[in-house]
Amino acid sequence: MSRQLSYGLAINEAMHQLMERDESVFLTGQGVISPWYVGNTTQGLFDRFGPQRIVDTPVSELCITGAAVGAALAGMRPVVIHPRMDFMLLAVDQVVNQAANWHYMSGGRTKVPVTVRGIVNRGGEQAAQHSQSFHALYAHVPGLKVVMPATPHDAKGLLISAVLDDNPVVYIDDRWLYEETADVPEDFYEVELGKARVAREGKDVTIVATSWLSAQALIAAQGLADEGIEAEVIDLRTLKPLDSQAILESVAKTGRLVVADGGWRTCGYAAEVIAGVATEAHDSLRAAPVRVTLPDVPAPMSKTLEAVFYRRAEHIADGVRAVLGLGRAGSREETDGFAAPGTEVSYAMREAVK
Amino acid sequence: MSRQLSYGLAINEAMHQLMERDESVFLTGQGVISPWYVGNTTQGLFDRFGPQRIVDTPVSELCITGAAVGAALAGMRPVVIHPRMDFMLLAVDQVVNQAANWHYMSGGRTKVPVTVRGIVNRGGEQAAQHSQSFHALYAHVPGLKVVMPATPHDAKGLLISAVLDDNPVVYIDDRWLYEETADVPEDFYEVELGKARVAREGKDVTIVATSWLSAQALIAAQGLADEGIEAEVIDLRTLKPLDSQAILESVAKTGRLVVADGGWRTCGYAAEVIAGVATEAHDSLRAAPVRVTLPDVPAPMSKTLEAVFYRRAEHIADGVRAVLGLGRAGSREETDGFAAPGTEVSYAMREAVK
Amino acid sequence: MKSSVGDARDLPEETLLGLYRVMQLIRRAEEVIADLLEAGEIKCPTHLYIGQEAVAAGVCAALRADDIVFGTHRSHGHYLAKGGDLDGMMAELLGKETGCARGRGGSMHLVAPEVGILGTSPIVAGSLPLAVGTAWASLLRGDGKVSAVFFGDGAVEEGVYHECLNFASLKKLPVVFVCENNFYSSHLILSERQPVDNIHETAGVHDLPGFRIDGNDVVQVFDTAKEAVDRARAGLGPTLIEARTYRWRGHVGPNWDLDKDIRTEQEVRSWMEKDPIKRARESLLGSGVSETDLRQIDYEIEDEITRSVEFARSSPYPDATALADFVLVP
Amino acid sequence: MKSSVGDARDLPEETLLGLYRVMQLIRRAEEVIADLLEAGEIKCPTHLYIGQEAVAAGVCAALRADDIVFGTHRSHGHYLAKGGDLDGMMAELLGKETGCARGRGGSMHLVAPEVGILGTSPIVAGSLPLAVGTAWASLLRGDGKVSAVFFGDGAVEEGVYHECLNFASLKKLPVVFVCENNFYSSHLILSERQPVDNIHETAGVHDLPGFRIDGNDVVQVFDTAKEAVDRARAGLGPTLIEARTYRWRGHVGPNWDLDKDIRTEQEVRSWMEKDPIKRARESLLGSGVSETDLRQIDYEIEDEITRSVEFARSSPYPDATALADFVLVP
Ligand SMILES: Cc1ncc(C[n+]2csc(CCOP(=O)(O)OP(=O)(O)O)c2C)c(N)n1
Ligand SMILES: Cc1ncc(C[n+]2csc(CCOP(=O)(O)OP(=O)(O)O)c2C)c(N)n1
Ligand SMILES: [Mg+2]
Ligand SMILES: [Mg+2]
Repeated sequence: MSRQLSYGLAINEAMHQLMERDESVFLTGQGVISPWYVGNTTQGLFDRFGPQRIVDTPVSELCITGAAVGAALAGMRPVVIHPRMDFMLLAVDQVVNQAANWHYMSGGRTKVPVTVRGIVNRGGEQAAQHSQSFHALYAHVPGLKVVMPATPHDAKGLLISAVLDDNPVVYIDDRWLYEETADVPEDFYEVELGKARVAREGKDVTIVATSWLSAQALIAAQGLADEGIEAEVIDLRTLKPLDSQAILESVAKTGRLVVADGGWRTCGYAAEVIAGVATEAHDSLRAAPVRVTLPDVPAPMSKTLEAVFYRRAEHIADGVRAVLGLGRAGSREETDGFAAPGTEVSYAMREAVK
Repeated sequence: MSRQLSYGLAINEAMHQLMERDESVFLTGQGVISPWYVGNTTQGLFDRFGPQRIVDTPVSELCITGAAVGAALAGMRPVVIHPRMDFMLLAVDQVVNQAANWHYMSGGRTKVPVTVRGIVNRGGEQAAQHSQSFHALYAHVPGLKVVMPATPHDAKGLLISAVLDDNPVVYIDDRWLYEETADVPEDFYEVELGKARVAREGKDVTIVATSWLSAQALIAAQGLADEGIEAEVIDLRTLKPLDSQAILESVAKTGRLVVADGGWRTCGYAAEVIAGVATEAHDSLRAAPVRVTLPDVPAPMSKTLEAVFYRRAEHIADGVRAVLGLGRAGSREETDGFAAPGTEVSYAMREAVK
Repeated sequence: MKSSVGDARDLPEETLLGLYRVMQLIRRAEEVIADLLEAGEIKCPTHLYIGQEAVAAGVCAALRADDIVFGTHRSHGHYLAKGGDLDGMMAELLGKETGCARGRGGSMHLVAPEVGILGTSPIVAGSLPLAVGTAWASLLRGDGKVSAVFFGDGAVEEGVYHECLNFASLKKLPVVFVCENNFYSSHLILSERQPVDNIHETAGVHDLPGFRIDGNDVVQVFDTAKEAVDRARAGLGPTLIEARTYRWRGHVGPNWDLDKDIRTEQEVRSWMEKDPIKRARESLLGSGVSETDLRQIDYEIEDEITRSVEFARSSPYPDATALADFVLVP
Repeated sequence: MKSSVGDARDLPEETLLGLYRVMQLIRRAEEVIADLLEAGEIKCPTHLYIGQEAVAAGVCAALRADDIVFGTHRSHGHYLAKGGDLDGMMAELLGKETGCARGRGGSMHLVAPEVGILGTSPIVAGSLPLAVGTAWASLLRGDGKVSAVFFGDGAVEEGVYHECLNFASLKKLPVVFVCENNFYSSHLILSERQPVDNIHETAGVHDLPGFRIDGNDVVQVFDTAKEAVDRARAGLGPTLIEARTYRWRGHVGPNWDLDKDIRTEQEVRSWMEKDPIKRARESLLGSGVSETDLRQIDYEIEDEITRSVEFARSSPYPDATALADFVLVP
């Protein structure tokens, strides 16, 4: 268990091991033989498995994704990569209308074991069309599973589980995590879909986080420990099906909830977690939960705007202080994002309850 | 004010009045000259305004929607119809990547006054690919406004406001409402975007509802009144920007919240409303809020399955009883939808808090 | 347009008889379905194929039992021609648990994996990529299967159509693209949607063969499909077939769309004169098959249909408690 | 391929001088941008156009000031050729408030409505429908404007490309589709993505004229574009131009993509020999323009660029408190 591997190479190792074990696995999508398009996550695959099983493609997201769905219907286990989730919108019909529904609307007589891998690639002044994360969209759709690994260990194990699962799985990895390095077993292992990970135990507050913000939540929790606050950090790993039990157990203990998610605020994944807890465990909540999300603003370009757009450990820590009633004035605004035109939730809501 | 008009014809009248007043308005999309495709909502337009301004199209959602966006960039005010929201998924790139972002990423130097009208057309054993409502998807995206009129009055007024607004607006109407008939002023009027409507006042519980379920909520409220329960019904009308003030004021009064929305449960619009109230008005809530939504299941075909799939007045009434602690055993499960594979929120959550 | 092979000169008599049988089954089943629609017994959106039977019959006769087929919103014909079970289809249209999709899909989602029908979808052009994908799977596995996908003249207006032709051609995938050009997409005639009537020519720019054929001539359809299927199976890649035909009934439901200022009665009549079944029947009679033999076939078909309707009617509806079955594979 | 008009026989000298000036401005501005990228002063994803200058210059010279242009991720050339302000572009690349998109867009989102540049988008093929839409607006208003949209050889693989050609042709919209075929989409050469190298032929199936031209011959580009623009303005509908050219630098950033086993140095060198600017320069010298005159132009360009970099550097960044400006029009 002491082998260290980066997140990017953990994805890569999962692909190598899947493909060597199972002839029905193949890899397609734009950039699978590119030196830069998908980081190091596909390195060595083409040389090892050849042009039949590692298929770079024309710029035709809808056809290629649908073809992967079709191949899955025929019994293969394709993995189709979208080097940015932004481009994957062109394939949304095949994911949402077709892949998600096919098993249901055939009365269970067909199945679609496809893995659609969408990469979140943002920051670096890439601006509005090269920064987006649409995990909430896919989590909304019945018939899909959605995973977002936060660690090298889970990047490997969840990819293996996704490919071996008989359902369409949207696997979302984040370029900001590619260099994260940690213990990754060398063997072929699965991480169960639908099981969250308690990344840190604590009694004062529950931080539920997704993907890169799970790592940031741990950093926040360490800092908060110095202030005497013991935060429990739950890294969701799977967004759908959601491990609500893990969340509720934790909230039952702490009574306080902060949800940190890298998507936009309105109708984002954080809303789902808070709504779930509010409807199912209202009585456990000792204070208003807080969401730490992107503001409802397209990704900006300039670094001065990026600096205030993305959420990090400090915003999570502010959120925790706020939920514990320790916030300085204004901290709540920050952690909640703010009311961009188009939401105005937080300001207006605060006004109204004054 | 005593002229009666159906919802479908109210939409139609809005188009007539917009087009006669403003040369920059034109109408496109599949079915705009069809006798059946879009109900009666486009009748008479072709004869009156001709083939230049009423343009039926090839089956090319992405190009046509993008062309409407382009025409808007050039200063027109196009309305582009998608006769089903299911098909509109093929155009999601132009709505989400392009229309929503263009104003922002040009630093405000361009604007996109396009109206994208998506019709919800479900029931009648149409099954999974001809039944979906993706309003939560669009509400998630900054740069878009989203409206869902529930009455003939608002169907007309919101369409006029949408077309006159300088932003891209997703206008979603529901075929189940087309025959609803009520007072519709004959003059040209707007309904302000971002303002909810208190459809009924009440002190015991707040029902926040969207579109067709707003009408159902009123029916439920009438029935509940006989049981001595006075429900306040808020018809959201605009989903984005959300009129959170209206919601919070009502919840501050009633302390109890039921949200009824015709989308799926997980990451649906109901989650946003509940999360907003939970984070901003936790202390006003005297009981766990309840969401009345579709279960996380694709739309089925057979009538026996449709009968238990869609939510109606009775489910809202059950939700109200539950939030008031009057629920018979099991009613909660029904109003909450239930944990379909892929969510398992409610069961698991209930387990965990036992 | 390929030279006509409307006379069955190269075709064994059994084959043409088989084609006749399939076409007649489709026609009669759909006429009964039209009645059930009018009676309100069938409620789901139902798109009738009457008039186009030769395309499904001809193409599917050129396929092996284990070859794969995808269809559209208008796929009763494809389902039956590929060997889908009539009972399962009738029950599906009535929304019964015994339906081919267990009452979850209806007319627009017919499925019969046991005979290679992996499904049909009413998202226009939505199943083209799926067929490209099953063909891709066949290439990877070397299983020798061919995939065929049926679609309409409207589907070529979806960009994904070209994406599919490009990719299939690039990778030489064993897939046959069958465009049934019935000149209408819903209420719109072709000329209101495409600048020229040249669908078969779209193949050329993607470097695959494209044939324009008389879709009401079942033998020509069969011959062309055979050539395409052989090519695909031999590893030579995809083929496009544009079969020109006509749907007699309206776009959806049992009506004729004659009251709606969309098309003329004269146009409908002229196509009814080109009835593919009548032509096959005449050809068979001409080649010595007796009227009695054909009547026998017709009689069997009536019987089969009657029994299927009975089966469908007497089958149970899905149990409401099973709503969430099949959302995910457990 | 159209017959070469590489000699400027029909072109007034001022026009060719103007084309030279624009190409040289693009070239030198981008070389400076490459330096700024290497120095880390520009951080946003930046796709250099060096080698393709003749296409932007030739097409935009055929357009009126109020005609409309859309571009891609690789649009510095389009922006400058259409008359976009250099200061605004440099400042945008540095993420400054004075940038043409106020530091909200960066290199991939150049915009200059005052000269008809309604925007550029790095969603491959994403701006094609937009140009179809602005052309549609022109048709409806009768404003006589023509829209031109630049895109790469990768964009024709997006289905929406065909949707756009079909619709523009059907409605005879005043739009010019300019495909800059530089033979690569990111790391993939054309032959790995398309079965044949025949982009100009895709026009034919949609019933519009398609020209294949030497994209490194600015006069040929100008002539062809002029013909297309005239056609469009006369109400005769769209034209497709496939301009064959080459980008010298790598797909993104200042490098050459030579270390990456994607293309050979020899290939790059052979295209550098076909340098469009050198060709224009030689043609001008041959027609009697003096070396001194050209040097004077070059000098002015250097000066303009130096001042723009200075302007960009000394400009302020957007204020962090303004993050949510421009999400919605108030
Ligand atoms: C993506 C999509 N857009 C629009 C529709 C609406 N629609 C249903 S059937 C149909 C006509 C399609 O015409 P064609 O492909 O020629 O098939 P036909 O009905 O003639 O068999 C249309 C446009 C749809 N189902 N899917
Ligand atoms: C929809 C979409 N898919 C994929 C990409 C990734 N991508 C960025 S540039 C590019 C290459 C496009 O090639 P081409 O159109 O030939 O333009 P060039 O870069 O050669 O100018 C690709 C595939 C994208 N930006 N958008
Ligand atoms: Mg048709
Ligand atoms: Mg290129």
